[in-house]
Amino acid sequence: MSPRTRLWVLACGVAGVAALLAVTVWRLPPFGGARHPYGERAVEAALASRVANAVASVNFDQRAFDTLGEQAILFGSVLGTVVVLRQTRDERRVEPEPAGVAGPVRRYALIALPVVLLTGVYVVAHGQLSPGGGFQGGVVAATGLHLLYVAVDYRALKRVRSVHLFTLADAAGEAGYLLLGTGGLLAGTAYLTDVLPLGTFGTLASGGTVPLLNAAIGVEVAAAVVVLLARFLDQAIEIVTSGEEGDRAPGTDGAPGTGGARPAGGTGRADGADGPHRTGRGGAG
Amino acid sequence: MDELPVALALLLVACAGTAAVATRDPVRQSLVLGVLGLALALLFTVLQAPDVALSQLAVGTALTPLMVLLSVRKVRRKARSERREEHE
Amino acid sequence: MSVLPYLVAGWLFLAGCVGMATSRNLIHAVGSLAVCQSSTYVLLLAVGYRRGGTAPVHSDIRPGSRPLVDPVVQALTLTDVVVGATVTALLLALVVQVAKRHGTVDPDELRELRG
Amino acid sequence: MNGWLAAACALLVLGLLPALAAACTGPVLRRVLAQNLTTVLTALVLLLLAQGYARPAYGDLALVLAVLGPAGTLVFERLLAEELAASPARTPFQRLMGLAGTAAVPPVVLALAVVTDPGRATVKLLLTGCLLLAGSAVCTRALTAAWGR
Amino acid sequence: MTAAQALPLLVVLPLTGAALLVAAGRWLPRYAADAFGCAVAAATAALACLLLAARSGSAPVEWVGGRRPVHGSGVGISLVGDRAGLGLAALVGVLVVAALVHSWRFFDEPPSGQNGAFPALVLIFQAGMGGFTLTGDLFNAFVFFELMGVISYALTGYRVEEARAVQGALTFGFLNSVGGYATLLGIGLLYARTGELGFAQIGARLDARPGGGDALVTGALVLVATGLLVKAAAVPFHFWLPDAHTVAPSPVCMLLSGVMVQLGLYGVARVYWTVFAGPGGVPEQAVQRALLALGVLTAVTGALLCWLQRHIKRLLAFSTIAHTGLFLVALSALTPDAVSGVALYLLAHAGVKAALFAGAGVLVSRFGSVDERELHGRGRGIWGVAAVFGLGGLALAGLPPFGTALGKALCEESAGPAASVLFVAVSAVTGGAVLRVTGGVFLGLGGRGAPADGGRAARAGREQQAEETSGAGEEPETGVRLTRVPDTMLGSAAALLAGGLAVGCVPALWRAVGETAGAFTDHAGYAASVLGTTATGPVLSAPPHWSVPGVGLGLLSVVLALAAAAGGVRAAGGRRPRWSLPLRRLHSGHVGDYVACAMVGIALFALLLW
Repeated sequence: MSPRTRLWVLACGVAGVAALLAVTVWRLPPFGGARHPYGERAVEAALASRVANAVASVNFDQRAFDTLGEQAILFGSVLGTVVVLRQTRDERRVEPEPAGVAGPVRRYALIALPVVLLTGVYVVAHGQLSPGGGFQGGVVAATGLHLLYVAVDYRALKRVRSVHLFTLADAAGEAGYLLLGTGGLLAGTAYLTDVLPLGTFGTLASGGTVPLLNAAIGVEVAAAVVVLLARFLDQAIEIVTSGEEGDRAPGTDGAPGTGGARPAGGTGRADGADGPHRTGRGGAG
Repeated sequence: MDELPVALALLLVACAGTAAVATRDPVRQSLVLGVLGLALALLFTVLQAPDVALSQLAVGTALTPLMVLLSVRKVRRKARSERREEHE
Repeated sequence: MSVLPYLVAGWLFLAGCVGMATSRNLIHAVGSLAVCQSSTYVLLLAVGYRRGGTAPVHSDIRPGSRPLVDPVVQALTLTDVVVGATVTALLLALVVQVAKRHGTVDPDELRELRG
Repeated sequence: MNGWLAAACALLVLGLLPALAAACTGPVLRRVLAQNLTTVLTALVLLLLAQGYARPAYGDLALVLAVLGPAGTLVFERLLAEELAASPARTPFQRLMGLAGTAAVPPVVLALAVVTDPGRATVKLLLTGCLLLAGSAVCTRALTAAWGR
Repeated sequence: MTAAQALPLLVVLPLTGAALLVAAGRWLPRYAADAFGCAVAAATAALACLLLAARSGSAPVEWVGGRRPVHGSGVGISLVGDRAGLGLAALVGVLVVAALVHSWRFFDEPPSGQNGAFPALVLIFQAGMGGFTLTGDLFNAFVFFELMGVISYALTGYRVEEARAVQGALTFGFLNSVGGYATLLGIGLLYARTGELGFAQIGARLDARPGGGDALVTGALVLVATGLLVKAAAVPFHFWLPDAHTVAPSPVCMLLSGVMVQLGLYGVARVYWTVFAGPGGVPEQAVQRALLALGVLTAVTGALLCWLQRHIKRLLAFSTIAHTGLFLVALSALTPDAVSGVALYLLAHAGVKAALFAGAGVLVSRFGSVDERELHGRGRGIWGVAAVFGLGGLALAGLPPFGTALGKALCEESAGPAASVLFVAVSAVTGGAVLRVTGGVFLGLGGRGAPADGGRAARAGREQQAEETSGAGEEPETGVRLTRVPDTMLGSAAALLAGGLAVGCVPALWRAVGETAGAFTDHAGYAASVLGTTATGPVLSAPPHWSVPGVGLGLLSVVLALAAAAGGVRAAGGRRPRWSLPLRRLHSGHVGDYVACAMVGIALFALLLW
């Protein structure tokens, strides 16, 4: 379709869908109504199983099968990304260059790094008590690790990040969730039934399997995000195809992403990005 | 009056969403998407959904922009090298 | 006010779709898809809201002391946020490969798969 | 609707909406500065909301944003070095944005600290405040340094 | 362990297998990873078959997490092991095993350190499809819908070295995601109205509301069905399918075309009967009208474009679309008889279509091409593959005693005489296209399609070229070109074809399908079995069987298909008719076009339902 035709087709479609949504939405119960039968039952069930955060109870107990599917999506899409962003035959790796980062930024990052990781662990651990949980905390922790890339450089990140170990942790988190569910089967009831003692309301160990499932998700998410970003970072920094910028002689116009227009020196980083530069290595594929 | 925060947050989300679509350059769009993420987190908080707000913050502030910008960088590097090839 | 959140949800869905359909850059299209998806968050949470309610989290309130909003939609939205993030990642990975193999990320310039 | 919520609404209208507008227009440097400002303001609004709804648990949101927000801004600063360097010279407006991000934190946090009963909640609040201040200052500095080169 | 307790294992087993494969991917040698994947898939398939066979009395219902409802309202998710769900789970298992066996020597290049990546992805795919068939909860169905989606984008783009592959996977991802979000909006609307998420519970709440369905219910049906129709590739939501099938590795095509597309249809039917078929739902006539219109549009478009293709996998993809259209037309009768016809048709079609894709996979690996013109006459000698294509074409056309013929005959009976014309024509055209390929490629019949001569013809040719996808220059999926056809590939294709034949020859299966259809279309019965209340049993109809007119129409369409193939072979390489240009131009591989068309589709579907 030519852009013009597409626009017309789109206009018709959007008008139709807008009309549909408008007509439909007007029939909805008014915003803020008090009738939430499922929600009320869910809160009751959460309190009965001594989970303070009803959302965590829905996620990891009442509708834990949804979360099983959700973590399978995460696991599968990380695997898919690993497959899609793999290093192919016509590509090779180059060593990332060290990046010069302004001192205050580097100091900030090195101080903030443990704080972020702790925050992540806190958010995971208190998942069944206060807002938070495995997913949120896992992402926070994994993001925190990447402060190393953002504020130091890629080599610093690579030193502490073994993609292989994180892949293992990803799979272990996934398998852990699945296996925790079989506890119910072993006890002779349904899959994912909460068979552990419920503990005291409002403590870290309350809610039976809820904190365990929550922790499994936390591990999986944190590991999955690290693996995922590792693929993107590899592509953006290390992997080059023949004929791509990494191939040319050094010094023509600086590393990609930094451009050539900028005068060198100054107070900031010397050469802001971990662009590929020419090294003897390569041809790993 | 009690729902003024909700209405304002909705307004902010609608504006940010529209702006995110209207910003055609992916780099600039990723900045607006970051703001949209924050606006959504605010909306979720006033809708009394702190759990969701937290996950939106976790995903929207650093993770998504990092992925988008890394993709942009790879794409540009590729495009630039192809342009150079044509040029030569 | 009684339908405003729903209208905003519909608006975001349409805006995202328009963005995708008219996009000249696949990365921008992925961003538009994210906008499209945020409509589902808004709709679900708006459906679960209750006037004067507070979060169904009993870490700092006594059970039964205040009316609560619906925890179920919040759990659904959480799942949805995760789905959104992973789909974004996978699509961006594919865009990176498109750029590598086609040398462009403009959908108008992709000249395969016709007819 | 109590005073805290009203303050949150005011901050939303007077702070976040203009910041959104600034993030949607102009050169990249201005946009990144505006994004940074949005992060800080959002964290403050979240703190005010937590107080307004009488739910200290919501304070966790601000804490998470205080640690992740600067990380996000640094991502932009890191990966957009080229665009940032190409941005035209700093305008007073941009300087104002950089300042506003840092200057808005102490009044809000201190006001909240006064009304909070001393205890863990106060510690968390002050920690959030410190992280916000430090993050905002470092990000603004890094951004303007990128411009200076 | 009871049957009900075992239901979640159909999801859990393959997921655990995938986790182990990923964890051990670094150390496992290639063949061990393949063998392990096959074993887990086979075990899951066997479990599904066992549950299907062992069933007695009412369908097993499992409340995951042990959250059984009290007085009809609960907080858990139910898995319903009725025959339709378990049968599809078994079909999924069989096809997954076939695909893994077919891919035994496929894919020379797994990502480094991840030897088990392909089987692991396929296992997760199996889990997603299994969960989707069994779940009794609308949001849970969405989760598994997205799981299927995410994995299928990755599998479609598996061969990242190929420019087309990544583009096809990307458009697939966009269109499916938009559909999925529309579905989720619909789920939100239904939740707002009823406050429930289970199929049976939503249905019960809708029925309890005085005054019947209104605009909200209809709108919710439109939105929920959008995602499912995207998956089912109904025109105009179908654009992803030909692109994905053109580029996906053949074993993936076997899964996509064999069962994933049909799961979309299953979803539409399941949601309609459990949620919207009661007095509080959507009027029957409106649904009939909408499904019939979409079905006819889909069948005709699919058949026309199928005939016009030269890329063999794309041709097969359009034939899938055409058959989806036929299924929709048959379903639009909304009777148990129609459902049993569609079920048999679907089962047999899965076997035949998967076998054909397996055959196409052999061609790619052997010749590095799936272009009908380029391969002209080069297939002489690989008679096994020739037989698969020939028999597959005949089966698609509806040759008794293939199950496709039985299903088609039953569908014709329930859809009426006017629809019979459509069924005969569409199956003749799609079968004829496959037979044309067989004649040209394997028998060397007809001309090669000489290059056009003269300026005007050449210009016309170029114009044509711009709007078609050739199948030349494919990378062999095996890394190196095969010199002979591996037994695993041929064996899996033959077994699938035999399965398609068996559907038409086993009366016990027909009886089972007849009963299944009765229960499947029973709105109140489903709710009763899930919520544990009592209801009257479903209306039992006569089990499906062959009929004289059905066999006659089947033979007629085979004759027509042979005639069409003969005509097509003679005119091979000729210019494609001008009138088809706009239709072909619509399939532009452009994300924007596809999204715009999908929006029009939503509006159209809503209009038809109103």
